[in-house]
Amino acid sequence: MTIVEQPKASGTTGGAAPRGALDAAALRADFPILDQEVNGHRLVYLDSASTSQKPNVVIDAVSAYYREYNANVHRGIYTIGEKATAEYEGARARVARFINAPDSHEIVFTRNATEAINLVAYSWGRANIDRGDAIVLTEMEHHANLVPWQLLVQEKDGDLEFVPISDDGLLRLEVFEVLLHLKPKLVAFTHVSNTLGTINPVRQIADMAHAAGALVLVDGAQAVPHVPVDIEALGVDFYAFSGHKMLAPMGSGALWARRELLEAMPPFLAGGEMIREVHLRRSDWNDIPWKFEAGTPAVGDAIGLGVAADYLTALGMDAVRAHERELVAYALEALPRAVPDIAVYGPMDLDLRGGVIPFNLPDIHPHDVAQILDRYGIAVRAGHHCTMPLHERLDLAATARASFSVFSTNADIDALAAGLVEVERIFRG
Amino acid sequence: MTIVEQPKASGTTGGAAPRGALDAAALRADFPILDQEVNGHRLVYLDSASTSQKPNVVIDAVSAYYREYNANVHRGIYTIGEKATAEYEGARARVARFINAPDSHEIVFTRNATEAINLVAYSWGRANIDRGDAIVLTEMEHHANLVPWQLLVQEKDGDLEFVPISDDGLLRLEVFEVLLHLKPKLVAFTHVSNTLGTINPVRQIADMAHAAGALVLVDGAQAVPHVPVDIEALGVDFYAFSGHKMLAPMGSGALWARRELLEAMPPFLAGGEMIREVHLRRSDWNDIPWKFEAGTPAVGDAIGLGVAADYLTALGMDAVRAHERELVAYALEALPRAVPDIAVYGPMDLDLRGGVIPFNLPDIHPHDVAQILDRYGIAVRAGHHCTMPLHERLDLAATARASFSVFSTNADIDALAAGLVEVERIFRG
Amino acid sequence: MDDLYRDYILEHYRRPHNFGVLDDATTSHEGSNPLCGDRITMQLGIRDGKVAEVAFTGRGCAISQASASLLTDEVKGMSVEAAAAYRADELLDLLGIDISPARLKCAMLSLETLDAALADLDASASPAAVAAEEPA
Amino acid sequence: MDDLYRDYILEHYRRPHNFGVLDDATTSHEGSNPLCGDRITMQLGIRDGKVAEVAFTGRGCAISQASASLLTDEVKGMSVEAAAAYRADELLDLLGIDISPARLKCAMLSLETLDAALADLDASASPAAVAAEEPA
Ligand SMILES: Cc1ncc(COP(=O)(O)O)c(C=O)c1O
Ligand SMILES: Cc1ncc(COP(=O)(O)O)c(C=O)c1O
Repeated sequence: MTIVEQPKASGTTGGAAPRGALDAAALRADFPILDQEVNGHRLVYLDSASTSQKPNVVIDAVSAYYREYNANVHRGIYTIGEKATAEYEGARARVARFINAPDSHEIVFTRNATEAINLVAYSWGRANIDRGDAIVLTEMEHHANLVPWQLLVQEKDGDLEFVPISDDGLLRLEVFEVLLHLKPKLVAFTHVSNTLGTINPVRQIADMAHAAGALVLVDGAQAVPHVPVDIEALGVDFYAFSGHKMLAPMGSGALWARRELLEAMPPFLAGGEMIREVHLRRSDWNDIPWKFEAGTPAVGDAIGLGVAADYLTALGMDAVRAHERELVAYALEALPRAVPDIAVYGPMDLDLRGGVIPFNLPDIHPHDVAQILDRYGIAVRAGHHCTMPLHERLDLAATARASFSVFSTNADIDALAAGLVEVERIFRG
Repeated sequence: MTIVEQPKASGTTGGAAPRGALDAAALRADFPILDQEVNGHRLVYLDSASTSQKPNVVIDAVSAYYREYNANVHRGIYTIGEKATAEYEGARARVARFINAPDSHEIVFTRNATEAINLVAYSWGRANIDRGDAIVLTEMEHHANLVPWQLLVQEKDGDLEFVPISDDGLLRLEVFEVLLHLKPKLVAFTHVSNTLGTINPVRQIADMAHAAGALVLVDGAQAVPHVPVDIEALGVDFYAFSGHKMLAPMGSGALWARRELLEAMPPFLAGGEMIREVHLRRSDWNDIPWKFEAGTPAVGDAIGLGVAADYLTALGMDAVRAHERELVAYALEALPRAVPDIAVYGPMDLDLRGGVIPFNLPDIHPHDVAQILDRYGIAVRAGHHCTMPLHERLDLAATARASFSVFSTNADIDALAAGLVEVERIFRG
Repeated sequence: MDDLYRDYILEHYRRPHNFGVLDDATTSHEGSNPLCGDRITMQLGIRDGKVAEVAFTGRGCAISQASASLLTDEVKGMSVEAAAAYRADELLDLLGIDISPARLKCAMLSLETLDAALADLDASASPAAVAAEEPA
Repeated sequence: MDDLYRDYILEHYRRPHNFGVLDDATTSHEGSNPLCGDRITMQLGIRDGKVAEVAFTGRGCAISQASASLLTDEVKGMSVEAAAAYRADELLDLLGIDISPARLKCAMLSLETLDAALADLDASASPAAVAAEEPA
């Protein structure tokens, strides 16, 4: 792991570089995948919002688990089983520390953010949402924080309402204020938009929701890898996120929820580990968090998540955020300079925007943009990014999206800019 | 991978060694974890029924994915994304081939067998089980194939019935016959018992259930790693299993179900990937199997599962079965010779028993047995093995259990026998 | 390296053939590929058991647009049966480029929409009636 | 290498102290550790605010049985308050062996059951009544 403890002297970090600013170019050595050529060009990976790349420490932690102490957890009274359990529960503690959760037993390991949100929808939702009850979402939600609530209100005959967005992708809180008169049971929204990059004012929204008597669920999938997340400071009730977007293995993710809520919630998935006692026709449940972890967990992936959390902590999430903010600033300048007709969406205020640049070139479909960029080893995403209603709202069929991570550099953006020039050359012929 | 293509000449394989019998001792080189000392003794891993160890090819396939082509699947129009998608879908095809499923789209990737069974209970179950409807299970089910059905019948006011077992751990099919007069909607049972090793006559039970109009779900968690499984020949409707018990990574597992069933079933987890179109208040679903794979899947783990399936296929599941049968035969002789007061449970007919040896030493708690064995590097499991009702039925507080895999050898059993002698020496003191 | 963007593909994308709306379509269908936001509406004018007229509208990537342009050229004048029997591999040959799995849906959207439009036709007319319409 | 199975632990396991049933228990509780199938019933005879009599029955591993044997010896004669305040680390010291996390539940079952029995006592008597019973 490579961390430059001193602020960089050069201009690229801007005047007020935070202590311990990232040296992303040096960090790249930690990510073996980046050391390859794709179609004769170095890989320029700009799809971290979809899934991030993994550093050696994470990859190696997973293989070390399989090579040295692979065993089921919470069961074996033997050396490698005890070690596996200690590392698995240790990972839970690391993840709790990473988001400043007061109690590691409030962390439930899941496959991803999607499963974490479904867990709440099935367990809390089916026990608490009745006919006519409202749930307030926003127009910018990822399908993962939309479709589970659609299923729930369909089953319960409840009501979904949506906080609209402004044209530059900010939540219209004055409308939210009005929606709160419906006395919703739950307000669920994304911390950072995966499509527009918008960083929502979580604390403010949570306070408004709580004042109206609602619980608050936040989809943190795009926040934990990119901005400092402090659960205590956010003041929310449920917080869901994916590991694989924060440098951890695929198959890792977590739900944080307040202890009282988790304790009161009925189980979701049922089977081994989540029980205390089983009889043929009735069972009692285990303590939290295990009550929500039925069956053999993805032990290696969870251990990798713990290592990724420590890796990010060592980098410093303030430094990560500052780094990505600079990348966005650089991209917002460099891309229009290269292709002046580019349309970039989302908030233009750098304080309100994470490391996500959605864009279109006029009359060129994003699929074609992505496909041609691939010729130059550049990986961007094209499509609706699992936010179809947001695309409908913005009247866009699809967008291309470049997104950043700790290992992204201005050189990546330069490559993208050059690639887009090529796209235009080919299409404008 | 090491496969001896010719039957061994020596006596250890018995007279009628199958073609291509396993050379387990040679195979051990494929499993790096086995090459270590625990408490000064070589690791003797006898807890494969809990989770198996993983061969190098599987561990390396997972790290290669992260080092070379980690990307989200079904989304990226770029080289590593297309490779990730091809390998992920390729793994599905490998798994389908492994169990002789007619159509790889009938394989849904899950975290484990538990999630696969819950998927059926939530999706098929909630749509099809109504008040008073019966589901027939057996007394030997793992909690994973019991508790989900308890939750379902509690919600729907349905009825659970249980096929009892004989004292030697066989299903009492004459009682099953009578239970079928209840016209159950579903009969769900384990292919191989994780506690007793009993191999149930799946085809016969399935035919009886179908004749009575029931669908059939089989929990194959203990079958796929140990006996040849041919979905077409079994004639069942749902088949659930875990990858991590069949040499694959933790976090991998699968549900197989008949296409028509999967197509008719409503979705379970909701979010990205499982949708075709999303609007604010309604959505359409993707084709199977993706309809049931919401969110970012555990891509690396699934790829590892495909590799493990191929590894087992190369060994030959007939050879694996023959090998484990010999181990059981050896253990059933060697253990009582070493500790004559040992009680071993389960069927004594080798044809009806997989590689699982549950046992007790009189007046010594299995926890103490396991703890002392660990001094000698021997890993066995002690407890109720997630089959509390079965333990109640057999009037056992707990059992110790030794279980085998492809890499288990007679030498492991000799070590266990010697260890048990030590346990007795310490306790009988 | 892909060579998807050959000149004739781009040419079909920029100036697609048969792009427009029929006044008196016998059958029409809107197909979509939600993953990329592509949408195509395919309209057919059937006369004497033949695809007398065909037109499409919609938005999409170069591959899907070029594919619709080429496909509509191809099926114009075909018998309904021949059009319905038109195969994916024929369309791929027609496109003449290597389509990666990720883009296959783009390339196939026009054919799927055509098939759906023809299926609508079957559903509205009884098979006998369709047969009677056809020349012997 | 563990040294859980020291002679005195095995001795307590083989011949546990205070193993049996009280005829006139003031409070009793059954605790269980379902993971290993251990069960302990702890009975207390409280007189003058003191644990005058204590007995347990049940089945379990050597650790849980030895722990119950040692603990019951220890709390006999203690005031109810002192018994309720008895801490896990004191019990671990008493056991005098290194307990791995996996076995902690075994070691603690007796103490948890004792605590539950004492809590039942609290619940049945009002705090005032309990206080009144106690010598000043
Ligand atoms: C028969 C049986 N079914 C189901 C399971 C549950 O498997 P998993 O924990 O991988 O979901 C097991 C594993 O212990 C098992 O042995
Ligand atoms: C904002 C947001 N929420 C939820 C998700 C779903 O994450 P996963 O696929 O890991 O469940 C994503 C990932 O695309 C996301 O960006």
